[in-house]
Amino acid sequence: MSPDAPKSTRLFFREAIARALAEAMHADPRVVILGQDVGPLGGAYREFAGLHATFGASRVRDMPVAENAMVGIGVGAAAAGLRPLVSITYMDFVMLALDPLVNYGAKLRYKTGGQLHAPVVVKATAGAKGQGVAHSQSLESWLVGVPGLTVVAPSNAADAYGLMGAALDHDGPVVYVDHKRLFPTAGDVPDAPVRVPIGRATVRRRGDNATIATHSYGCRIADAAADRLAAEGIRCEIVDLRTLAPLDVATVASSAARTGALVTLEEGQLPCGLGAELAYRVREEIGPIRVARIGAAPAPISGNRLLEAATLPSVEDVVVAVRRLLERPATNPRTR
Amino acid sequence: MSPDAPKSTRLFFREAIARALAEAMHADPRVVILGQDVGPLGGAYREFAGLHATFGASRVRDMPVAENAMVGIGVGAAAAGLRPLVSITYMDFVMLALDPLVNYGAKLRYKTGGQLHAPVVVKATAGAKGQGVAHSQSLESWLVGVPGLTVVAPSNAADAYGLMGAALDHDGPVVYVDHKRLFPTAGDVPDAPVRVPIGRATVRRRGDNATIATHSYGCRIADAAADRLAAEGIRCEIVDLRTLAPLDVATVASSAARTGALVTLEEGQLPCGLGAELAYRVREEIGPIRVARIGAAPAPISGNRLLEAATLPSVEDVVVAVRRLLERPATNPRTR
Amino acid sequence: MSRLALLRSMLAIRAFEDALAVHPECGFQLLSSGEEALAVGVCAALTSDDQLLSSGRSIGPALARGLDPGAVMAELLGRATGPCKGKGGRGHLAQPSAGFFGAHAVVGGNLSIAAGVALAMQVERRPGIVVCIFGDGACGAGALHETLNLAALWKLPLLFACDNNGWSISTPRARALAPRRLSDLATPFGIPAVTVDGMDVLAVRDATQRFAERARAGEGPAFLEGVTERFATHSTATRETRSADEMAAIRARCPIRRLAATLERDGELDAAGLARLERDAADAALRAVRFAEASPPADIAEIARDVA
Amino acid sequence: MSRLALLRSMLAIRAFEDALAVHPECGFQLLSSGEEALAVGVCAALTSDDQLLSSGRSIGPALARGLDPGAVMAELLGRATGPCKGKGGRGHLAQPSAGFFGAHAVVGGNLSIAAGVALAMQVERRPGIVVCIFGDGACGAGALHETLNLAALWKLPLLFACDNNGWSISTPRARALAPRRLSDLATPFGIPAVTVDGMDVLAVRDATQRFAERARAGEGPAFLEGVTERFATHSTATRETRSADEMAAIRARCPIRRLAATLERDGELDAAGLARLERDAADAALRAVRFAEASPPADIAEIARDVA
Ligand SMILES: Cc1ncc(C[n+]2csc(CCOP(=O)(O)OP(=O)(O)O)c2C)c(N)n1
Ligand SMILES: Cc1ncc(C[n+]2csc(CCOP(=O)(O)OP(=O)(O)O)c2C)c(N)n1
Ligand SMILES: [Mg+2]
Ligand SMILES: [Mg+2]
Repeated sequence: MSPDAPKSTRLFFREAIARALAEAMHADPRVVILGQDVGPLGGAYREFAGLHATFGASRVRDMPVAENAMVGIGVGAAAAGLRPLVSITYMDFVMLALDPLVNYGAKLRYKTGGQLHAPVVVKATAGAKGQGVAHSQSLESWLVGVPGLTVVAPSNAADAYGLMGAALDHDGPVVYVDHKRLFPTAGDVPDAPVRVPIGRATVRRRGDNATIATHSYGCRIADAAADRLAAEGIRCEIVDLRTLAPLDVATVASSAARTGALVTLEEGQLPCGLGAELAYRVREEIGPIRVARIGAAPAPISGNRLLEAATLPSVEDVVVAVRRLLERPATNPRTR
Repeated sequence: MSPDAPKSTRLFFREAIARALAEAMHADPRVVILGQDVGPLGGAYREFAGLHATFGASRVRDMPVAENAMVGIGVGAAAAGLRPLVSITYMDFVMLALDPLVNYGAKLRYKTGGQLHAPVVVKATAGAKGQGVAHSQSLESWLVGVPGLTVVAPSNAADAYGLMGAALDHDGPVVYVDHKRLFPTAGDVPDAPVRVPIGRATVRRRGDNATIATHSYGCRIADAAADRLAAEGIRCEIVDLRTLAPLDVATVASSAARTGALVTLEEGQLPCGLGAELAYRVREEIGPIRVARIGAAPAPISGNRLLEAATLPSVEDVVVAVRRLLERPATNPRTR
Repeated sequence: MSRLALLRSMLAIRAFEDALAVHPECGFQLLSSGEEALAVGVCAALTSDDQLLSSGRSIGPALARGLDPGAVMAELLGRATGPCKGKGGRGHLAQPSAGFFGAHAVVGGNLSIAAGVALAMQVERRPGIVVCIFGDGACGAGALHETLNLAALWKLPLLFACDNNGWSISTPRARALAPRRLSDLATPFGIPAVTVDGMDVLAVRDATQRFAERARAGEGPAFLEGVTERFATHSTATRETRSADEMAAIRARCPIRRLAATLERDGELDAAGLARLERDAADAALRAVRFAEASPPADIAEIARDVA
Repeated sequence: MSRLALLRSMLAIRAFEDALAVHPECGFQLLSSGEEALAVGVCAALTSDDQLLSSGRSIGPALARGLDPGAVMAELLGRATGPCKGKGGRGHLAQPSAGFFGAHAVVGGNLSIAAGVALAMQVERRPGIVVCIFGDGACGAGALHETLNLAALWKLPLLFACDNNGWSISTPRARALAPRRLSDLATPFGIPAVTVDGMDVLAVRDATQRFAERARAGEGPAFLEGVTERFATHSTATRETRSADEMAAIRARCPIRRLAATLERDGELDAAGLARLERDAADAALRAVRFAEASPPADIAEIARDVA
């Protein structure tokens, strides 16, 4: 590392979240945390470790199992001047809180003609890791069409830090989607209090044969697939979406225009998913292009290890999809 | 009408629903209705008129404002042997009931290895008609990706009848999406107890210049647009999706293959919407094709008459989209 | 607030709604007529530090809180001069700068929001308290339970004000709600609760005052149930399900006539005085209508503003 | 059910979980150890007409209800011979044919489902009743309120059985729930409610019996709170937040040792007899493990079966 390079520290994803929160709470007394087991336990994934000890029970509040009121209170407090983060341990249970989030929070600025707005961050953990049909869902695609909602989804420790800062700065409701399998991953996080800008995707890996557009844990799957494909001489470009609403279509489109092939990868269900949306928007930008989309098999995600693995998108799925896409001539009318 | 033609009776959409329910309740004592104001009032739109008088308070149950428990009880009763219909007056409030519907009902057959299943119909009214930001949403696209859920959406009285019968017959959870603006529309409904098969779209209007794929009230918008375009010599084919999950892609694709242009029309938001899904699936089937999608403007739907009208997709929007699409050469790489 | 001021406030609501109901652009509205005493009695105990939230039946609460009737009428009739620029309407009327944090048309949906506003006040040690007015219908919703529990645990400065008009659209309270008194719902949480005659504005005011003092002193939430009557149909678009006899009995409980009678008995008002107050209220309502009518409609460009 | 049978049932659960916890494929499980008396006492009052539902902490309830331990172990270890073919696992274990309608891992999520099952029985005039076992954690959820209200209104044959082990993961009940007794939550709805020592299997059984009789007679729902102790960490993947001292005090309340002591005092059991029962339980657990181990894993083709 050159002496002028920005300094950074290797942190676990979960530590990067805790650091962003600690800094925000030091800087702004309006930042409070509401969630189940966020207090002395420090969060189901230790992503709130140390905050209760530092900031006390008034600012780091353990809550009962009451997701509707948790988010309602967070949104209401935000509208009245605080900047709360509400932690929903499993994204599945965002369902219980969609009413305050979507029917109130997302519409507040609009319906009051700008008099009120709700700078609340709802942090929800998506992804499957052995916990069964009701603790494993990735529901991002439901949220990206809600006017007034911003949705971000970091894929690594640096973005976990930088997007959390940006989400807490944002003057409207943000859903911050993390992933069970990312918490124990480590990465270099800049020591400076940098933000990852909302609304901007980034190219994680350069390649000129195919573009893989994905987010969150999908970036790690894509990277493993790209490694395998590189051994065959296929160079994949990986675009990490980072923000899902608003989507940075331009970055995906310009990569896809260059590579001529687009594979989308998400852990959620495919129908009306992010892949469908990206394919539409990219084709709208650059015209016909070969596209394949990858997501979960159309089934609930069992906690059974074998069934879960068979349901989730895999490295192999990506490898096969890229290979098949490239076997097709670019002008082939069948873009399956 | 030839003497052999099936007999039919002109009914309002709301009457067609009531007739289907009455017949099902006569035929099967397990059919019960749960909902707010479904009893003596006969439903917010009179779609349950007469049922309480005929079948009594034990089978037509007025419920408190408790959408979560309403659907939970409906799903639980279905799993235990009844065949309930649960009425959610505004689709917006399906949000409050997604947990029992999606986390339990939709997954029940799977998670129990086939031991249990939940033949429940959740009837929800979508669409905007002057009632404001939290009573106007069309959220179909959230549901179509949920494994285990069937979603139907009639556009006219005959289908309101035929799809209700099919939904009540179905051995799993069905969301039956109707629309505020359809209840007072009238149509011929066959006197015979016919079913509209789940999973099959239908061509409502023949044309060979462009395909409009839509559902529910969108069919009426599309028809008005097709009338206007016909005056200009543009003949539109209208595909009424009728079932949204599973989608009948084949019918849309074969129409679009013939016309060479596809316009999708939905009242919900565009991102990760039905239009994106249809565009993806149709292109997957038939290769590059000109597509335009139409939906609500990206804003909450105000109860204000003027703002509501400006937010909802209009006849004019469809006319313009079809015209623009046809101005483009079929091979133009920009398929916007 | 003097008893005469309470009467004026109730008359203002009644006259405002009478004018609105006959207006050609009235559209879909939920009227508060009959239930004025609940809103007026509650607001009489509030200061400018406080915030009020309501259900979609918001006209009474908004006017009782002191919002400008012209601006409210403009909002209801979709004019750009409404506090929400005509975008919110009845169901989402709001003017937080005037202490009315707002209506929310989701039944029970404003309860946890109100608790959030109260939490913000508590955390920032601001002087205000929060009142949430909700209907009996909201008492079936789980949101009430979740919010009562958290308000009690955290001793939030929050008053739950249940406007129990006995109906959720066409469903009588007894067919929707098992508790004998709705205020009993607060008891398990250790929240002080009382049921008063919601047609008696003085009883409502006094009960609110007591609870407000506790809340201001940091002693936490309270639950006030006022038993009221809805004079109109559920909404201007809903058919009436109650019989003419029932309606006559209901209208006989008029909270305005009741307070006026008390004041007449006590010699503070006579028939002429009442007529004058009624005329004043009608004039004010007319001015509100005129203001709204003279205002431009909501700007269509607003659909692209204040979205995110 | 005799007291000896109750003891055997509790021993079976304990031994089963001891065997599971040390199994290399144990994975993510929520154990019932310490809370056996609640499940066993409740199930002692049930007949084959009845249905039991539970939270995700389902092993105690499922075994107490009489499910075959081998099949349960197979389900927990992901084998095709589990009643759900290995697709449900702990959080969604079910065998309705054996009177166990099933576990549901959403906290509070099984309450309204249970009410639906009870409604089906009521509408079809079937003889059974329904019991839903849920944790103290579920008492913060609005689903409880909504379900209590409807169960009371409709007089559903439904018993709410709250297994109050004092914790929701790391959060002590007092920091999450305001009510003094959780059974108080039923009172506003007119639902009879009682709090018993959930470590006393006889007290649980007797209370359940009384409530079950009422429900069978068509007199409607009831609420039973049993105060219990969780011996293990929240899940096999969660870290312990309680001190060693606390844990020692908790383990001293063992419901099994308590009943055994009573039986010894009454001369119905001696140390040798208890040792024999323990050995029997351990053997049965071992057989369950063997059965599961000998069973094929869930069939991957199952991901395409029973979806819709
Ligand atoms: C969650 C939800 N469900 C249903 C509705 C439809 N709805 C509008 S007003 C109303 C009745 C509410 O009754 P209550 O709370 O007593 O208020 P009131 O109308 O009597 O003032 C209902 C069911 C809604 N707005 N919100
Ligand atoms: C709706 C919901 N929110 C959060 C969770 C995560 N969760 C799983 S178990 C649990 C604790 C529940 O406590 P309790 O109901 O007392 O049951 P116990 O674990 O003590 O048996 C939580 C919060 C969940 N499963 N469901
Ligand atoms: Mg009411
Ligand atoms: Mg517990």
